[in-house]
Amino acid sequence: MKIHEYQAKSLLSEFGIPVPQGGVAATAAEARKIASELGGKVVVKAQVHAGGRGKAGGMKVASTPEEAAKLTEQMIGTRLVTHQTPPEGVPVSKVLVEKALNVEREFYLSIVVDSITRMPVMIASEAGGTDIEETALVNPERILRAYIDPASGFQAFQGRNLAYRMNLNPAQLRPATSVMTNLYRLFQAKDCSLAEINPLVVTAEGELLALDAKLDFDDNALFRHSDIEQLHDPEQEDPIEARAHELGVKNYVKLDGNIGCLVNGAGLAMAVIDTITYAGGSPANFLDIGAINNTDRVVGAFRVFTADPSVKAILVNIFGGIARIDVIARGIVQAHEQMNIQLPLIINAAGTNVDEGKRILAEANIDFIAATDCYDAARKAVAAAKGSGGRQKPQASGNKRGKI
Amino acid sequence: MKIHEYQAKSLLSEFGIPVPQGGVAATAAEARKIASELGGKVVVKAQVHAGGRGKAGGMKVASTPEEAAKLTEQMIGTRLVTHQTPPEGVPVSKVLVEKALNVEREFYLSIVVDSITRMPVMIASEAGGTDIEETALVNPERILRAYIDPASGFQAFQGRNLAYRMNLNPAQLRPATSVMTNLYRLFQAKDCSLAEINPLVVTAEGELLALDAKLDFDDNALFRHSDIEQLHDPEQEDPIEARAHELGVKNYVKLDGNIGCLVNGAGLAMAVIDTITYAGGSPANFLDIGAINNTDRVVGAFRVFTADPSVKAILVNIFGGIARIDVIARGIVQAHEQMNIQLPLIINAAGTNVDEGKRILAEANIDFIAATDCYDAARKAVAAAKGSGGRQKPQASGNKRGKI
Amino acid sequence: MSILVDEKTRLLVQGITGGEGSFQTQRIIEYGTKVVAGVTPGKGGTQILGVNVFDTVAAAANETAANASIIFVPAAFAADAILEAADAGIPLVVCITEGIPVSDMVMVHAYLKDKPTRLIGPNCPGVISPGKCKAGLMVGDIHLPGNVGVVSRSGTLTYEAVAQLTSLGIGQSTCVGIGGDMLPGSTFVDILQLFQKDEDTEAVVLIGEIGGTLEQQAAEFIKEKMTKPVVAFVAGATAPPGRRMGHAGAIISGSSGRAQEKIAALAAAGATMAPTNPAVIGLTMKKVLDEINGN
Amino acid sequence: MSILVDEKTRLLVQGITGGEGSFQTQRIIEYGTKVVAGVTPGKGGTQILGVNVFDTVAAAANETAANASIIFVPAAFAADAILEAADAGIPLVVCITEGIPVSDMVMVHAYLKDKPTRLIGPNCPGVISPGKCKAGLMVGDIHLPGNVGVVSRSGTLTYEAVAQLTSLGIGQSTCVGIGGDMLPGSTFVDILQLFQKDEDTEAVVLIGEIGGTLEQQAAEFIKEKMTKPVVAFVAGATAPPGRRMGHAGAIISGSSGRAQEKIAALAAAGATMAPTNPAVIGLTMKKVLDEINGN
Repeated sequence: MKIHEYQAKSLLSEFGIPVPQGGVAATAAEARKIASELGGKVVVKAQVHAGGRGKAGGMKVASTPEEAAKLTEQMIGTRLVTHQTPPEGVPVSKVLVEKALNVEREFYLSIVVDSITRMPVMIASEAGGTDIEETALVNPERILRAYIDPASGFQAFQGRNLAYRMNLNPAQLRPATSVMTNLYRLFQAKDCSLAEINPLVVTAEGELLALDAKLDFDDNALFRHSDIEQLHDPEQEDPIEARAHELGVKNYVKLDGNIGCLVNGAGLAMAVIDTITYAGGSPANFLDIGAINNTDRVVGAFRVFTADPSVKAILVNIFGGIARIDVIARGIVQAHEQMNIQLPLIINAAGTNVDEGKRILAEANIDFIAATDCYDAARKAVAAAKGSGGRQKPQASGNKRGKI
Repeated sequence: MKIHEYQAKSLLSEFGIPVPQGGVAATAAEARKIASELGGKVVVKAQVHAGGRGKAGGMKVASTPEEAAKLTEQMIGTRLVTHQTPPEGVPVSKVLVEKALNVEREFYLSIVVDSITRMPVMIASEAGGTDIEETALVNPERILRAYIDPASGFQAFQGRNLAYRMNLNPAQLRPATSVMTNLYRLFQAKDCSLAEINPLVVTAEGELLALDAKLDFDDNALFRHSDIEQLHDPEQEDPIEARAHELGVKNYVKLDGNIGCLVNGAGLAMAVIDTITYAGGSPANFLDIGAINNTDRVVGAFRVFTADPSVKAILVNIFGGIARIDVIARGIVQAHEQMNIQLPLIINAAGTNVDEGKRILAEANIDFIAATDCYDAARKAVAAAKGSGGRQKPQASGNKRGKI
Repeated sequence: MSILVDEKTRLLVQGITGGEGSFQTQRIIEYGTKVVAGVTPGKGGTQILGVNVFDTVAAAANETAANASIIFVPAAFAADAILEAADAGIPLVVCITEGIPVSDMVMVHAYLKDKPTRLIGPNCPGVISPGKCKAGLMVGDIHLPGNVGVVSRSGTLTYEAVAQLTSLGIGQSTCVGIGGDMLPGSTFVDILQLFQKDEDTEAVVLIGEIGGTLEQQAAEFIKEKMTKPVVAFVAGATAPPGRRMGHAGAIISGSSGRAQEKIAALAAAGATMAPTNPAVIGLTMKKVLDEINGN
Repeated sequence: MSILVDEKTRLLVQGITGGEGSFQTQRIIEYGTKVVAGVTPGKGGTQILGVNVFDTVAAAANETAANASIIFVPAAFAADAILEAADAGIPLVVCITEGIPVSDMVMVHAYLKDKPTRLIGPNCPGVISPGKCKAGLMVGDIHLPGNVGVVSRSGTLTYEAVAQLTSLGIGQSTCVGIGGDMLPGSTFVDILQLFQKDEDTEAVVLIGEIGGTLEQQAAEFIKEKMTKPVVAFVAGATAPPGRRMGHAGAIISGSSGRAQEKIAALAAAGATMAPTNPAVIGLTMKKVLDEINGN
């Protein structure tokens, strides 16, 4: 789960990491008030779940409270498009108004879990700021790592070693170590999947502060962090994904094609979208229906397909192991009862209770195109999506059309 | 560092461990008020840093608030003598007034650090209550242990295993596990050296509560627990030990003999008290002066000796390694300048700057008996302590008496 | 022979009285697996599906000499269940549970480091040695006893591959789902090592996916140590970076974890890559076996 | 030969610029020990006593090839200093610092478990191989090069014993203070193992005290593995139970840790017990050596 910068900074602050003075505003008036309280130059920062704001106009300096109000007015209610957002951008509902700093140096700091050592790792670099990804590629030796033994936690000496190798000056060894120690405490306490400060800055006055911060959380651990769960902002999600999650379709990722995919198993779902692409088509989504024994998620998935105007055909690919084909079939029938589905439907199914599934679909008189394997299904779905043009039923072509 | 039962229970409660309802009282009126608020039978428990209160009359049941007040009046201001206190007992300044429970079963639970595995260990027994020490000797198989990997902490399964082996009933598996988990959290968070609940009781109503509790803390870790340090009650200490600690003589233990010992090094100090005993005498204390480079602790030690009426002779045994004999000598001179010391003084000293030390004592004209080694010193101290009778100077007998 | 589980496996089921646990246990018993005990705290002394239930794994292991455990307990309690099994000395633990927090698994790995217990999963379909023992969710009847080992991060994709193998008459020695999590208990390398040593395994199917570097590590092992042929397939070549594809471990972050790099590494290590269509994994293995056997 | 430290020891001093650190370093250098670096965070690039100071142990070890470290940093930071040395790959760490919290040492032991670093101390006088290298606080000139190893939980009691040995003409191979804490980095057994292997050590003096079971473990090792004679002394036979005798580890709790049991165990294991008077430890060893040499 992602949260906004202002929320992340409030958590950093709670864990003893210095952040710039500032406040969050949803209106021009609020921004004016904050800016005048701060005094001097301020920075107005659009609060969106995406990086690359600076280059996209989502971060601007204001010299007066009036200017801060004006900038806020211009940002709020718009959609910000950065290299990390979908083409339509993400909505800006709040801005963070912060005192402008005299930045002298920019560092990078983050914690993730390393899958090879199976330990958290503190990643640090002297080359902080917007170009950290390039640095990682071009000068990987400038990216420093300290692995954190879970038995002992992050140790002060690791902080000093990193700070020393980042060429921080002696007076900054201790505050930098303290920032790292506290960032690890936060990472642990709140089950972060990423805790990133970029840039961590040293000001002309010698202060060390988190100028920007990003905290992502382990979805699987949210059950023990209701405080974090409350920070969730569904506005920042793709509306179709948000709708899918509301409908209980958790493993759903919106893609930019036109074939809706309902698959059981994440690996198989990935293979299906690969296969569609190789067959010359383009999937509208990744969807792992999971191991289900009720029909609601199937109906939910069909609801998502019909709500998504880009979907021109639906491909159902189920290998019945844990999931039972009869349950899937019943879900498909219920979906057709509840919705007016005019999209061509391609089904490749095998495994547990497949005959019962066939019987159910036949009894309900559902139109669909049967496929012999995953590639056959993909090929037929691509053809159907092209043929259908819009929301019309596909006409029998060379396809083996089944009615059961 | 030790704390009172009522303080320990307040910490347990803070960490989510159920304790009986109650309150602490320093006067009969306070006790009456608490008892009437609690209603029904109450237990009045003297708050002292020592076990064995029950058998010593420090724990009594009152049926009415009036009775509670009366019992409180009888206890406050007295000294309680138990098998764990010195013969003169410890003062009672407060009582804990608690709601009486219908106890059905009594269990034992504690955490200490195990020196062999170098891990904390949860110790549990079905045979809780006052006889736990006997159980440990007679039926050691009834004492259960679960070692706690510091990397993972105390795990719920360990709690279930212990609870199962303690024959708790199924409904109590979860609350017992929760008590253990929370006790470990407390042990860790506050740097306990001992966290003990004895007895942990199950009431007739099926509730699990800590009926009595003892928390000791690692003195070396108090620097990071100012909240715990504030709970220190110097009244409960031996007044001479308290005086010693005030004077900066930290490694001081009061014993019941009459030879005051000033030694550097804990091992040597132990050997010196052993040697005094073997020589037929009796040490008044264990005192490790430590590796010192100032004279204050020496003066402090002499102040403790002169304040202790049982001390009849002083034995100084110093092996100058880190500690320098000249510093010790200067301390002895200063002590004689500041106090009227009439006790026989036996010195066995060797090592760093011994000649300078001799010169200093000689110049200051300090009377003392020189010894050739530790056993010789002990023998002479025993003779001197016997000979001196009271606070008189020893007379030359067969002893080689030195003046330098 | 086979790896991990066989006729001698005495399986204990943690979470046997739960919905999923009892449903799957029934099918596991039906397959012929010796289920010797179940564990559900607080339900010790009862029976379910003819299996005795114990309060703790220690008590169950003590009474039944169980030598493997399968875990169906909810995610919030699963890490504790793994540790409980390891502490009781169970040598093989198969954790089916999906959705265990990453920090719990960091702790589990630290705890297991010096212990002899092997963990398979979590978030996995389990292990089957066809005809001998099933400690997992897979449908038994698509499997055929034989000499091809299968190891995979994905459940249904494995079923696909196994069904293809079986329909081509190619049996399996053991099929292992290592699971789709970021920090699996056993990696491809761990399982390849076992297959390499196993006399009854002639060739191996490896099914990988995007995210992490398990496939690259496998490639290195195949290159250096593996003498048996490996057929490999990697899913997710067209997945967008930065999005989690269902599995916690299936996410391309930064430059690492892309399918293209995994495919290149495996191919360079000498694995035979199944083409981009998962429907031909079986056929690819058939060709490899035919070549070995001189057909 | 000798154990732990010798002519090849290249010592690094953590906390070299502190009062105690610099005072002791001066005496260590005077004894002839090669002090190759000092470490004080924030003082990198300076010099003290002719020794270069670095900000981190890693940087110091990298530049100077230090192979041992002695730690004088305050108790609150000492655990971190031990870990820093271990992380930098220093094979021998001698921690002088007294008063480290027990929970810090629990963590240190967990961290060191799989690492090759040997820790001596904390709360110890250090190690000396007379005539070769001193990494500790002991007064150098009471020592004499020779063939008796000394290992002890107590500092000044060791000086007593060493002074006696030296005055009787009995030299020492190495003298090791394992420290008076409850959780010492190295135990009697660890050091006895080294002495047993060391060609230049003919016999060993072991000085124990009340509290814990280190002496009992030593007795077991002496009985099972030790072929060299051991003279032992245990302090605290008259100490009252439940009171801490200066050392954190010197406390009799319950039935364990009493001197009588330790003495009995050591005697039963074949160690020659020095009588209750510490003044005759040297003489006891002399008798043992005379017997060996047929005098």
